[in-house]
Amino acid sequence: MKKNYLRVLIFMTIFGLLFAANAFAAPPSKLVIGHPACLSGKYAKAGEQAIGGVKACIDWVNNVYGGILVGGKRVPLEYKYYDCESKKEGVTSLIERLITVDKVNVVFSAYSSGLTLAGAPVAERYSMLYMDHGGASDRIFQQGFQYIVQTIGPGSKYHVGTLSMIDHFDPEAKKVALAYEDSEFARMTMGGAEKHAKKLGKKIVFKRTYPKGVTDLTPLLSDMKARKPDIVVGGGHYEDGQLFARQMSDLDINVKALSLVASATLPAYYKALGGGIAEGVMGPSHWEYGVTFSPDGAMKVGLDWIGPGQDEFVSLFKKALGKDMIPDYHAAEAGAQVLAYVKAVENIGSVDQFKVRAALGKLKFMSFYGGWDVDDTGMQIGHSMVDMQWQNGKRVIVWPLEAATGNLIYPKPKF
Amino acid sequence: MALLKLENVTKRFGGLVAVDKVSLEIQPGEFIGIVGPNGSGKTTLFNVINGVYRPEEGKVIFDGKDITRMPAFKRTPLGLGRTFQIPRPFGSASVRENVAIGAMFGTLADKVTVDNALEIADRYINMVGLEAYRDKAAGTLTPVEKKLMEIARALAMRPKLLLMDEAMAGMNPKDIDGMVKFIKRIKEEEKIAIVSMVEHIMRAVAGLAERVVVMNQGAKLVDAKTEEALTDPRVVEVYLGHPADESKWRSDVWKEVRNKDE
Amino acid sequence: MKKTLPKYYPLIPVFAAYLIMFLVGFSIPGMWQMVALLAFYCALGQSWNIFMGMTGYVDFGYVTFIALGTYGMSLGITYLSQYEWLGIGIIVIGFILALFLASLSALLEAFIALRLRGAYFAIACIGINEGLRYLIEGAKFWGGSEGLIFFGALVQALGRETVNQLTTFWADFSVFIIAALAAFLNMHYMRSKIGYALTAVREDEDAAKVMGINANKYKTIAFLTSGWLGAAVGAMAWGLKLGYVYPGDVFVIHYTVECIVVVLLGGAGTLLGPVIGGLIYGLSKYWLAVIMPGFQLLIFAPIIIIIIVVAPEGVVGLLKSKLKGTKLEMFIE
Amino acid sequence: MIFQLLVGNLTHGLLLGGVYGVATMGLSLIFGVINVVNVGHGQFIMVGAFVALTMFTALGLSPVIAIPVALVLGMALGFFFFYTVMRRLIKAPELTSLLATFAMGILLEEIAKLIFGADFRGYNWAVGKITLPITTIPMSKVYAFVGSIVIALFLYFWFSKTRLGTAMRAVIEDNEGARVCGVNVGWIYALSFAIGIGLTVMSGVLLTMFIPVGINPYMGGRYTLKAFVIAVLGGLTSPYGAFFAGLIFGLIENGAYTLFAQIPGVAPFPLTVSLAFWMLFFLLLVKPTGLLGK
Repeated sequence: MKKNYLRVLIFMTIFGLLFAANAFAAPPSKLVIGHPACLSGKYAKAGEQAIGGVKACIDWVNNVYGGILVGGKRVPLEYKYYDCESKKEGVTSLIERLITVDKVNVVFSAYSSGLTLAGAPVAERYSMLYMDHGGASDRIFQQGFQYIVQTIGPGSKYHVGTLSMIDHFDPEAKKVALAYEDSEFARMTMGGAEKHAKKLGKKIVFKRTYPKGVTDLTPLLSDMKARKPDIVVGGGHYEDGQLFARQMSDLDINVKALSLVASATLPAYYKALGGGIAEGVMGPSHWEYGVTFSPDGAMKVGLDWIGPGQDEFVSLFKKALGKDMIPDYHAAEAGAQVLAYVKAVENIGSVDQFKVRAALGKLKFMSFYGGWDVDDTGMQIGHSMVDMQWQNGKRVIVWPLEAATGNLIYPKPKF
Repeated sequence: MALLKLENVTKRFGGLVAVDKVSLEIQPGEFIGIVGPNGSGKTTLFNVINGVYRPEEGKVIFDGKDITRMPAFKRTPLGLGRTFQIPRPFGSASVRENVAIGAMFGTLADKVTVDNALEIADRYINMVGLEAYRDKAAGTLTPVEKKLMEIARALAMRPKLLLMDEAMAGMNPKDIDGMVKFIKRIKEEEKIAIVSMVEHIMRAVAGLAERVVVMNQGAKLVDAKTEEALTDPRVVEVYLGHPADESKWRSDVWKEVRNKDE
Repeated sequence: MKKTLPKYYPLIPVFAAYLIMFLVGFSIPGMWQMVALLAFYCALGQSWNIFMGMTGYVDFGYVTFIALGTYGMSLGITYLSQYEWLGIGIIVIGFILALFLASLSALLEAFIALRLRGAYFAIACIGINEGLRYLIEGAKFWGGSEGLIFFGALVQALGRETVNQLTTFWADFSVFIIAALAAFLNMHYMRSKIGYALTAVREDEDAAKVMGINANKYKTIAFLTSGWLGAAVGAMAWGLKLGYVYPGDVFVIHYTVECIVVVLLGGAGTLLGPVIGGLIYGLSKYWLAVIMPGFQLLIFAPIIIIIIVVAPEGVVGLLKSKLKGTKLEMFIE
Repeated sequence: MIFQLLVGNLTHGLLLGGVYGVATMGLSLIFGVINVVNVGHGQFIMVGAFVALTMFTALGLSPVIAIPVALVLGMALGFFFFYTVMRRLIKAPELTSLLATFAMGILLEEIAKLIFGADFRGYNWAVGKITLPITTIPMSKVYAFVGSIVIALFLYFWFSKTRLGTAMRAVIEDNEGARVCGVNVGWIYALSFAIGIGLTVMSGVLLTMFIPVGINPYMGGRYTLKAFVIAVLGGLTSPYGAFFAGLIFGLIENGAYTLFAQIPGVAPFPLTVSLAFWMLFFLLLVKPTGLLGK
């Protein structure tokens, strides 16, 4: 009994103060997005992109769109972010600060599945809407979290389109090799790819993972070479993707198609490897510069449209970071997440966490990022991926056909 | 019954025989001097007695117990205390803590609490006259003070047998005299057997020891009453050269001491 | 002039610091996770320091204990949450499992420590840490590289409300308890024969053996204690609090370095040191993350170097020499 | 087929091993002379990688030219860190030196991030490939290996034939003795630290000749751990030992994968890494003087 009393006391103190602040406040004069971002540490690269994407879309909402319509008036969005150093201790304490001190209205997760999971219990505890733009693991949504909503597509989908595409162009390419990084995200991708490949009647001739931070893939790739695959799908992060293609070239492993997650879609990839190696390499992506989603397209499929067009987003992104950098899909996901929040709040005219979460559950819309829709657990199901291929130093979208900006080069040119 | 009994103890290092079939008996309360030139196997013998080394052959029997294969730390509580030729204080700890460590893990290990040990330590610190340095870090003492502290630490173990390794090396004649008196006093007050090992300072041994064991090249050369041993011709031959020329070997000692101090 | 320092006085400032931290976190909204972060660093520093301060060994693989503690808790919850009648007992079992795994690893490390010293010991411990991590990933036990995600299982077993409180209050609260316990044990050891014995061993192991000190026994005691406390922190602050574990996220040498930074900032081998160090480190880390996101490490690295060069004895070391001879001396250890 | 695979992988392993060897010699030299484990070792390798990258991409110079440049830059860094930090830590407990070198590593990482950004970069030094019946080997790897051998031989002669080299070896063997024999130990400390760092930075160039991609400020950490394993295999204080241990490690790393891959139900890659660390652990226990030690 005494224990219960103490519990009540704790609740009273923490929640009482919070609740008091919320209940008696006038209609909000601004809405704040909180973000324990990864500015340093191992996810610094993706973190910078995400911040740029969020800033770009907030800029658009405030200055082009005119603010969020809530309680009968338009209020601006604000962005509050800290650096979690890509570490789990940082995430928990910073999220609490964002919720209680900065009184944010929504928390964006940190990059990666692990850090997203680390923050989830705190967000749940404060019944705070927690939007995930960087944790692609399906398992996050099997834990019964009530306030989490995903924008990034689940990891299992990444290579599904790729395999369908190759099957479409060359049904005779049967032998598939899977070689992924041993990370939560890449394993999800591998699982999805394996399932889909079997469904398409392909033969898995090679299936291996390699640890994070690997410096030499030669033994794995030699083994793979011996199995003579037609199609190679794999990857996981940035540097291993570069290493993968480089060492395939070193070992003269020529295949009909090579698709790598994460790294292959980035401009740095082509720069690092050079045309001789990167040419023809493909990568699945949530979003790529060149994807043409438009208000007209949205109307055709019967979805609402919100947000900047693609070129507008890119210029806002450059402005936000003050660098001449092309945004990648990390930026697009984070930006689209801002738009989803705006849409959900406007749909119900309230900022109440629970109601907004419910509204997000029902929300379906389209933006420069593409479709957006989540299932009951909060997992993203409305977004489909595109596949890009390096052609003469340019990223060309080759799949799905309706979004394609060029033709697939198949088979891939020899190294 | 003998307190310590060595039976044909042999210790080899590779091909070198450091201790060669030494047998020795020490009675409770006896004072024995072990003398011998550098490299005659004295320190090795000490190390065999208190367990730093295991002998290849022979037996070490202490207080009726065969301790030949027993690790060093188990021998100490049985009543074996020891000081080192070059003092080995626990430098960062205070003098008081150093001596208390002796009390804590000596023969009284099972009975003494930390507080008791500190009290015992105070008593022996007073006995060796280091009261003024009680709370000073042991590492900061002078060499002579360190020697005294080591003796206090060894006494605080309440040993039945105290092995003193070159207790007087590095001291000036005045300090040596003081030390001789002091050791005599210990022997009477504490009623323990003492084995003192010296390389040169015969006079000191002569004044203290009842019996002298002279070692040479690892083997026991002479084991006799002090008077007899010092005049034994074999001893004179291997060790002293001229028994009367004490002043000469004294000056040799000083040279060595100065080298060490520098 | 007999001056016996009252034995446990130095614990007073330590406990006072923890109490203040706790009260601040408890009563000021929004501060709880921050003080939890501070307590985490203090507890780690304190636990690591028992090991290092008393034996002089630098355990660079200390994070192994924290990681194994996390795994103990995670395994307990993952595999036992299906037995409803166990209720909150799964956490107790998880905790015991954490201590058990840590004991195994502590005994292994103690075994090395009896043979290796200095850098060799440090590297061997890194070897165990990395070896274990990749063994879990390679041999695919304990969930392999997929780790264990058990927040859902916990919710199912204990209900949402209880889990909310467990993960965001009780897990952190227990870190406070562990930190205080670590301080008490450290003090207790320092003032008991264990402390004297380990001082002797640290200064001159061979001489200590001749003094009758069973060096191996006392080292093992210190290792086990330090390992248990580390595992307890891991079980609570990483296991229960976060609800998931990946091998690549817990067997991270960087956390050992954080322990070292905390201890060295405060003063190695002292009782109050880890608390002061943990506060300085945690607070500055937190505020730098808030004020200048992205530049913490660039600021931290030179500061660490300067401290090592200028004041290797840490804050408490400086404080001790400042207070020498005053009445406050007896409170600082 | 397995045999062919094994031989092919061992060939690659041998080539990589040479580079690993040079990448570890600096660590061993520093530990041998000033008894400090350089925990920031990998970050110095990273510096070398950036030297090669910058020279290739900005100036169009081949990495072969970057090798001496990296050596000079590394030695300068070494002298700088020695006289500002390490000099004061030589007699300090290892706790402080471990942390100091770690902090140096972080500092280098963050400075590199400021200058180059966090992008993963690479360069493409295309000098052809040779195709053997068992495997294909790019010439850049062969050059890196030859470069390693040359550096190792050069060091060997330097240690055994020159006055300074002999003095340095004397300090490794017996610090006090060397001091008594009139060796200026303070200068030897500084010089060995500088050469150690110089070698390490230089090995960064060789490594990029081998693997010219994935260059970024945080790439160093993983090489630190590898270097530890190799240094222990080589006996920790011996630079030659480290070189041969590097060769052995390269062979084991590549060979073990091929063998583990035959076991069903396990992940061979992490097991290979794991094996390396357990090897380190047992070797330290059983034979701390290293595989080639006395």
